[in-house]
Amino acid sequence: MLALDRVTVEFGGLRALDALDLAVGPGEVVGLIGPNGSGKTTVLNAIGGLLPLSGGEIRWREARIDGQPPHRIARLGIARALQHPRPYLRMTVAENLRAAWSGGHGDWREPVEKTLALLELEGQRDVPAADLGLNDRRRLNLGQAIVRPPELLLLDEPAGGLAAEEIAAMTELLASRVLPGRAAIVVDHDVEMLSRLCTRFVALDAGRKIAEGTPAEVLAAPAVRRSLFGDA
Amino acid sequence: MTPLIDVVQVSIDGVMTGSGYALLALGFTLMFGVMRRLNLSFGAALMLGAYAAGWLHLHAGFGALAVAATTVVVATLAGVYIERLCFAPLRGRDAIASLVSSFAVWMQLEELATLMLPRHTNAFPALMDGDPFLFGPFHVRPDQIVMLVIAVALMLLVWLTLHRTRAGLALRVLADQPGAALAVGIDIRSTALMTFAAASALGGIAAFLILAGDRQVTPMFGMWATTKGLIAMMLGGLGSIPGAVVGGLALGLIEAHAQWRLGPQGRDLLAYALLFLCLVWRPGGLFGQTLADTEATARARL
Amino acid sequence: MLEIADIVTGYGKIEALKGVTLSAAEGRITCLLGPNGAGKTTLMYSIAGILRPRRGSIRLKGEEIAGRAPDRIVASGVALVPENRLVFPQMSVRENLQAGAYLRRDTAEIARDVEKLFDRFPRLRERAAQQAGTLSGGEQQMLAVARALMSRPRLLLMDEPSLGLAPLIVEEIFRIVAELHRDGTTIFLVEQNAHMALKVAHHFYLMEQGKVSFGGTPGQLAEDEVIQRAYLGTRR
Amino acid sequence: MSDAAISVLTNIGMISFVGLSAWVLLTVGCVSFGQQAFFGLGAYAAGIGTAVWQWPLLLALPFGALVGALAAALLGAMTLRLHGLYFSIATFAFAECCRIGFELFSYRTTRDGEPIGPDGVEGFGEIRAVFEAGFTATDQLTLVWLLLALAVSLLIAVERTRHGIRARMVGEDPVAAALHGVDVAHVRLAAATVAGALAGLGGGLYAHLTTYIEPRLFDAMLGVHALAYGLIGGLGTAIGPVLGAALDIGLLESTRWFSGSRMIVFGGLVAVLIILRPRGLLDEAAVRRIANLFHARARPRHG
Repeated sequence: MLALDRVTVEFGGLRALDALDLAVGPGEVVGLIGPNGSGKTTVLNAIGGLLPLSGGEIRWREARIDGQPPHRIARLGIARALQHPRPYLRMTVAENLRAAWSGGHGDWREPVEKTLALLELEGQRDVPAADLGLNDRRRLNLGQAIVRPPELLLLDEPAGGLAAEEIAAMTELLASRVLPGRAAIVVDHDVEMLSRLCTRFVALDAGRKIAEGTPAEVLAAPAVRRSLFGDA
Repeated sequence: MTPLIDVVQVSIDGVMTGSGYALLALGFTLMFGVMRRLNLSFGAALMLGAYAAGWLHLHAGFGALAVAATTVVVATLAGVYIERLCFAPLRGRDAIASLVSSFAVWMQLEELATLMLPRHTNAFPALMDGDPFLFGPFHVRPDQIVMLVIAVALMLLVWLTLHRTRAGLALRVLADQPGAALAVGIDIRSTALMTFAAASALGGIAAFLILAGDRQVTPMFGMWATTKGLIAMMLGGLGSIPGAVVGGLALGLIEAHAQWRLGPQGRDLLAYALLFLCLVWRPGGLFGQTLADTEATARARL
Repeated sequence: MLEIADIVTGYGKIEALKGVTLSAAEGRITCLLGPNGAGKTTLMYSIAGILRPRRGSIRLKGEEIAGRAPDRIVASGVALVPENRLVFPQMSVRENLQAGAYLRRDTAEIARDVEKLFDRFPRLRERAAQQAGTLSGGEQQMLAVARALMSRPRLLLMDEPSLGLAPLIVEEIFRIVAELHRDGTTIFLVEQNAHMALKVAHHFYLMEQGKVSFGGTPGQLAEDEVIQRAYLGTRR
Repeated sequence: MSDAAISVLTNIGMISFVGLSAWVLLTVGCVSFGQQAFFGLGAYAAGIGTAVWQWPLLLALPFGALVGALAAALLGAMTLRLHGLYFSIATFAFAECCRIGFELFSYRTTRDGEPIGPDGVEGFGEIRAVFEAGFTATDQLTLVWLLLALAVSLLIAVERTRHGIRARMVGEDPVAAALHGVDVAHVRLAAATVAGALAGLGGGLYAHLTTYIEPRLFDAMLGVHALAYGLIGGLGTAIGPVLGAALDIGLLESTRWFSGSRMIVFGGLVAVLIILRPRGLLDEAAVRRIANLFHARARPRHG
């Protein structure tokens, strides 16, 4: 469904991604792991069209999408939730969801209500997003990505900065309600959460793929342990 | 005179004017380098200084030197006021907020100046009188030479201050990597204030030299100084010291030739058109860098 | 040397540190381990005064420094080697070192310290006149450490010195950390690389979601268990 | 109403158009210092329409708006992708080019034995279509405020549609908006075009109600005022810039309280409001509170 073929991204001399190959099939949930600065977020930025590639290509359902502006890619059904939730702070929770329903084209009421219910944000419907705490912002951020059900979901640290019980709730929500039947790439440092969500892991280091396989395989790989924890 | 002689004479005049533009651009670029923000009130601060000096010239008979000192002191105070009102409280907010705020303060300073001297043209003391020097077929006014010499001396002084003093180090460090500047113990508040004061003092000297050459000051001066400094800086590159000098001289030359061929309106039109094209095609100018980061890269693709 | 009690730091409505308490003993290497996003850098910025804690206390040799401006904190003897190094890219290596001594006024001593650091880091001497932005990642990390040392700190804060560096370079950086300790520098180190950090640390803490979840000596917990708890989770 | 009051109100109405124009761009996150250019272009175009080409007013006013819209679309296509600071300075440079262009623009013909048409720095007088049509001062006031009310209500109506939501998305966070499928460049260009049309329409009114225009009316000061009206009055609703204009022209310019120091007060007001109330008096939160007040009255609570 999605295929990255030798994708290279450079920022001012620094090679953030180096000839990366990555494929995501229908219904497959891929976890991207790697140390800080290894290029995980860059992968999502490149797919989402926020960064230009300096080499390689990205294909979605056999058609090339690299070089397309972000809004086109979004309209293909590829939804991106950013690492740092940035809701529209001057809008309420419900307005934020309506906005993410591509500005309210078509009948937005039903999907907005469904998403509010799914995220248990009904009580905060009319609260301005600026007044939300981190847990609610993370939920709203996720809600904005799924209010118009995407075919491919790109999640960047969906539980970043949350407390243990909030992470558990988020993991449960993703595992039981959001991810089933949908292709996704999830980036997180929380390997435990990723192991529950993902069918396959890809480990990055310095922009290169150093391992790929089931979560257990990848976590046991010496190269991965070395890059993540400095194992000798 | 043959056309070639005209071309050279016009170019000489252009360089002389350009040295004044370079000083204005230098002031702008110092402030931009440290704050990553534009101070549109810069010209108005200089105008207030010139008007205060002009008032003392008119009512207290201040001579050229006292007028120069007054211009510099009042311009510096105005610069400090601008920093405190438009920049210090808005640190951490979008750069545009300070831009708009400084434009609003421009109105204040300009009106304050015209309350002091309500007439449209006001006398300003000449730096010196005397016949033009002749170099073969070319002539140069003595005050123009003084301006050029002072301008070059000030540029050297700025360079030395930046590279040889502690205050200069603070300024360069802050311009280079604001994040780490805090880690080595730079106090942003006082460095920013100091930069604004220094830039305004520098601008005050430039304003005095330019107005002493014109022997008059009008309410147009604030706008004039802001736009000339801005255009010269944009031509040379935001935040670049050599860029400011080259941009100022280039603008002086271009304007002198445009005025000669196209008249005063043609000159101004060309200057603004140049600024516009500069921004649309090469926002970083000749020497500067464009404002760029991941977020900016993303925005450019929308 | 450093005693932190119950500090809370946040951005807007969001709290990144939810009451952190820890300490770093004089002449020792103390490490803070934890995954990305746990709040390690926020803690470093709070100690250095770049972020202002909402409450809690940070004492340096008994002296309260929480809430002071960053330049006052550098003046009281704390130097930060920031995450991502953040050298001054357009300035030369030598100028970077001089910038590190910004708050000092003893010019002759500063020149002597620059020479001493060049002796310690010969690679920096070779590149003394080169623009810092053109150095390799490892060289930039050395420069950032040397720059911090130029303020003659009582306490050196290092924020993920191994970030983005090749394994051999990481080893070199940790060799430097061990040397600095031998010279008597007190070091508080934030790391993701648990293996290297545990090799040099005398005392370490684990941080998760803005809170310290464990504190002890490297012998108290096997490395695998540290990794399990810090990165792989304990919530199975 | 006294003649003076009518004249002040008419003036507020006309100048509100250029404030509204800057406001439209502010809502999509673009700070333009150059909307006075489109006000000027509209004024010249509509003035030429009636005075030189002898068009009826009802054709000339839309023509002014059209010229403003086209010029704004052209400028927008060139500048809207620039980084914020660069965009602001570029619009300023463009507007100054236009002002000097007006100084150089001469288009004179003879009508009833008298020369008529723009004459460079001398300006453009005798734009008398409104007077020849027999409009009284009250009629003029009504015309201006009817058109203004129409424009403001249209903008308020659009706010609730998907176009309005998209504009707000782009204004708040263009990157997030693009990730939610909004074509940011398209939204901004549309906003710039609408803004140009509003300024052009206001300019046409201004030319006809004052009968005389000259290049220096359309200088940077008008642009800054236009921008400031939205920032003072509030970015949360299209009524904001009208409120801003009313405060400035109605309170500062037309009363004697601040005579001689109007700009000092106004400039200070803007600078202080930017610090204390970044989105003006009628910001989104204020608008929401007012709306809730009305809702509460219209629908008494159950139980």
